[in-house]
Amino acid sequence: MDYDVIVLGGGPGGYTAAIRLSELGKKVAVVEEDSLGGTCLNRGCIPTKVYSHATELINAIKDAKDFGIMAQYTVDIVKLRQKKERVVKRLVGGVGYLMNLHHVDVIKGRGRFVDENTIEVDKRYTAENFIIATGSKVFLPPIEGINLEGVITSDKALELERIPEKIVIIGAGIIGLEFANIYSALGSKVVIIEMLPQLLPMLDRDIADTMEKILRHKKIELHLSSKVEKIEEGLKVVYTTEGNTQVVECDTVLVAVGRVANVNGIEALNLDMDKKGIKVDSHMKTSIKNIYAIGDVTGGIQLAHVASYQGIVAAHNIAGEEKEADLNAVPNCLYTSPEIAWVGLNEVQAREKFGDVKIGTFPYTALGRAMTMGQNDGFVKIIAEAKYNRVVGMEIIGAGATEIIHEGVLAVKEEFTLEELADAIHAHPTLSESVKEAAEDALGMPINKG
Amino acid sequence: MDYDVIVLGGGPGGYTAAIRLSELGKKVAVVEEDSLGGTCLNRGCIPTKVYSHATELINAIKDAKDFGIMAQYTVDIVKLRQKKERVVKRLVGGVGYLMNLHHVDVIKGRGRFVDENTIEVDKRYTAENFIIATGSKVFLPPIEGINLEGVITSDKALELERIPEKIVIIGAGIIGLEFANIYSALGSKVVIIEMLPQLLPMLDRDIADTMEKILRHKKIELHLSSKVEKIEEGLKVVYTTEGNTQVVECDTVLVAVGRVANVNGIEALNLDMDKKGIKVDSHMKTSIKNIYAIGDVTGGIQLAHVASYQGIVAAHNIAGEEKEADLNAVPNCLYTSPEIAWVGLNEVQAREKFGDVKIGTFPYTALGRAMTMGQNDGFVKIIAEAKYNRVVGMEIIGAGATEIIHEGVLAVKEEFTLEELADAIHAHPTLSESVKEAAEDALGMPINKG
Amino acid sequence: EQQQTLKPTKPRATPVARKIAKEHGIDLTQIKGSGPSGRIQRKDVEEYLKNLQQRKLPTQEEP
Ligand SMILES: Cc1cc2nc3c(=O)[nH]c(=O)nc-3n(C[C@H](O)[C@H](O)[C@H](O)COP(=O)(O)OP(=O)(O)OC[C@H]3O[C@@H](n4cnc5c(N)ncnc54)[C@H](O)[C@@H]3O)c2cc1C
Ligand SMILES: Cc1cc2nc3c(=O)[nH]c(=O)nc-3n(C[C@H](O)[C@H](O)[C@H](O)COP(=O)(O)OP(=O)(O)OC[C@H]3O[C@@H](n4cnc5c(N)ncnc54)[C@H](O)[C@@H]3O)c2cc1C
Repeated sequence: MDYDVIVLGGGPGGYTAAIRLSELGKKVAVVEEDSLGGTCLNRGCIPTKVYSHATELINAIKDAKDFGIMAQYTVDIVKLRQKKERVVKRLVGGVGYLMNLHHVDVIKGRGRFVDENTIEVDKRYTAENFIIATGSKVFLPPIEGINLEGVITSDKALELERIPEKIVIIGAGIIGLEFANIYSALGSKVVIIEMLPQLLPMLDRDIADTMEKILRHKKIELHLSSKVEKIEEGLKVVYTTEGNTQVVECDTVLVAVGRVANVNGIEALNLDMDKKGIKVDSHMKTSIKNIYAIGDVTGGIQLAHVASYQGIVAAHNIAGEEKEADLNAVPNCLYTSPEIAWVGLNEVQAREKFGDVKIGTFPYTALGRAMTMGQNDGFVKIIAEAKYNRVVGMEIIGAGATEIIHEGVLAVKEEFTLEELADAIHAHPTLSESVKEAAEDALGMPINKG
Repeated sequence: MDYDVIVLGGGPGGYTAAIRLSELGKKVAVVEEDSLGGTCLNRGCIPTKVYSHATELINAIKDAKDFGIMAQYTVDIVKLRQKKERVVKRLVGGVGYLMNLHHVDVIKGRGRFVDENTIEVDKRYTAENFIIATGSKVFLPPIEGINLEGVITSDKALELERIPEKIVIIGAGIIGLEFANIYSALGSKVVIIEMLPQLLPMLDRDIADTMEKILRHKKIELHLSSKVEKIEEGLKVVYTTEGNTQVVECDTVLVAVGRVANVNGIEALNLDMDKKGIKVDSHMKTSIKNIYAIGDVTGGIQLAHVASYQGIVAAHNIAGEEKEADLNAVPNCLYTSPEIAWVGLNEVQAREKFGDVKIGTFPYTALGRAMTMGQNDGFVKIIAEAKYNRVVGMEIIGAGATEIIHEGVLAVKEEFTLEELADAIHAHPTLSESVKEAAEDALGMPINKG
Repeated sequence: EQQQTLKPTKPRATPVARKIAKEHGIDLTQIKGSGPSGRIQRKDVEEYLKNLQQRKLPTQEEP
């Protein structure tokens, strides 16, 4: 055998698994046909966040007036794209450096399984075990006009060569909303068309409603319960809301209705699959003993940190340990202004599961740190089962949400009760204090909440 | 008796205790001679953070160029001060509202104990129990020239009517460094004179060194191991460094060498005291059975969140519960650019206590989220004892430090091992990921660290 | 007893595991933890409880 383990795909799932396997003493190779870092570094998490940070800067400049800081600005979209490219290049280079450091061979090219122990790239390589980490790709719905010029996906949207005058975004998922936020801050008129009747249906109504209000305040047009029928040259997007057909004209259409598992190169294996992707158990094992699959290609939660966590789990199992993936405390983040983040169960799910629940909230309008930042929009919500006060979920909309959610992650993972969060001394003034205050609220003993 | 409990002082310690006591069914009054919210809301935490947020905005505007956002700005110092005043007014009003909501009587005026059950303000009031929460005040060292015009303390510095051309800050503690950061961003030439040989001696050398480098990069002059001898009209500050006497000219001197317990009104009680303030036990009890003391007046850790935590502890004890103050996991924050935060033991202290320790670090230069924000300065450091890998401390210098330190708070408080932090799924891309990466590093299994 | 001189340090358990154990008067040293570095989790206590109840079912008294 050439290797102990070959990893197919060098995204966050694949490269993380490879590093850990090497640390566990395995001889490892990664097969990657494109750029290391996968969707995440090249076309996903990282480039979008450079743009969303730019929108934060623009918002900061606008809000600075309130602090006596009078500022004028212009945006050079080419320079912004170049910044994105510098960041991506540096991080991709970093992954290459790590592969070297850990003696992981990087085999360039498209991999295709020959049998359970052999993969073909430029030539054939054999290995004891395999990890399939081929990720996902944009889903293009079968809509008339989807291939017209000016109709783009997130890949193209990140190239951003000019700021659209008016953009229609199809799909109000995480990616759709992040781009809506970015384009709107850059000055585009944004229209969102979403099939579902609620924004962010995985969240409780109160969070979704707050986000809707914020979108409308930004003059982002939002059409829920609406289905795009076709896109006509021009561009004209034809959509139907409760039987009414309407048309909206624009210069750009961004299709953001989801991503599908990138299942390729495994035809020879005859793996168990379902509609979403490759089937795996909690050890990340596929239906073939020596073959594991992780990340987006399994059709599970499509997040980079889930992919890398699953990579770690697979690595330890391949090394002979027993490690089960525990996905009860996965943080989800939305990098809009303000941010949204959540973990665990929402209120509705918790009520279904436990019957009796305790809910605590705390608004940013009562939060000293938020006040000093001029960031008054938002609140923290904690969900606990009522018998032991065990924290089972947390939802946050507001500045800093994507960071402070990690208290929720630790609380859900380590089975905290509300008392532990309420009792933990939180620094003043911080946004994190809202977590403590919400816990005190859930216990019926709020301090700074009116 | 007029009340179950009277609280002397309406700062964060006092007002928090009063709210909790009311929630526990007690009839409560707060005596406050000045403005509710105490030092914290009126002259401390909150106003300083409005200014430091303004410096963040200024830094953001400067750094925006890198993101293709070209901005010009001017600072209107009067408008900035007005912003500060609006925020303070709103939060102080909020405390008044909470007092009302919880039926806490606010007695305006200076209180003075008559005996163990009686306090005199406008008239005499009696109560079963008392909590002394009179806080602290600026310490003015006996230096010649300390009363000259242009020599100010933090109280005055927050009024900020013009931006000093050149300011000498005496004392590189938390308050001194925060103001150095603020004035420097506003355009003052800043000189810091500090008696001790190390900046922030409660932190490990590596953090302090990083901060020193950042200060020098900002062209802030730093004189360590230096003693101010006198201040002469002009203004000229005369100081000695290792036997060498030097003079620095400036238009403003900020004295920030510490604060002392504000012990007043308790003469009649004959309480046990030490040099630092009123002596208390872990239940916040003084030497007199029915009298408790909390916050800065006890001469302990001078932080608002310690004061309010101690207020909660005192309240529960007065209500007949048994609650001990646990100060093992107190977060400390420094709101400079970048921020610094720490909790628990540093490396040196941990080595002393446990002999064998495990240290993990992770640099912001390898952190995707930091990259997307253009915030490459800083690192996270985790300290664990080596036998059980129990996390005993965390130090962070870098963007977002004051928020992400709360993972350290929960870890130290709830006795996490490194494994628990490493195993918790952290959202990508976030600054909080650095906590997980540092934990993996301490375990000898780093992922994204080169 | 030998146990007393070699008294083990307080076993590591999650807050909820501790709470449930306390409510049912269970000695945590009797339970093997399945969490990271052997931390006792809620499900470990619940399983222990279930086994205990199955064994004692006929004469079970309320704690
Ligand atoms: C616009 C956008 C924004 C996003 N933002 C976030 C975010 O903020 N946070 C977050 O957690 N997630 C985000 N995601 C999702 C995240 O990018 C994915 O969940 C993550 O990249 C999945 O990792 P993976 O390792 O499973 O696959 P991928 O990252 O997709 O990597 C798969 C790799 O395999 C390679 N490959 C595939 N087939 C073969 C083959 N046969 N031979 C050789 N190589 C092959 C591909 O070239 C690719 O490099 C975002 C996604 C998008 C599109
Ligand atoms: C510039 C500066 C910045 C700071 N920044 C921070 C920070 O970011 N984070 C942090 O945690 N801490 C910070 N602190 C420290 C923080 O302000 C104090 O630790 C905190 O306010 C202590 O709370 P306390 O309730 O004990 O007392 P105080 O807040 O001092 O309140 C005491 C109150 O008692 C009143 N009083 C006193 N004597 C009497 C009497 N006899 N009768 C009636 N009323 C009386 C006073 O008027 C005052 O309102 C800062 C302090 C300063 C000076």
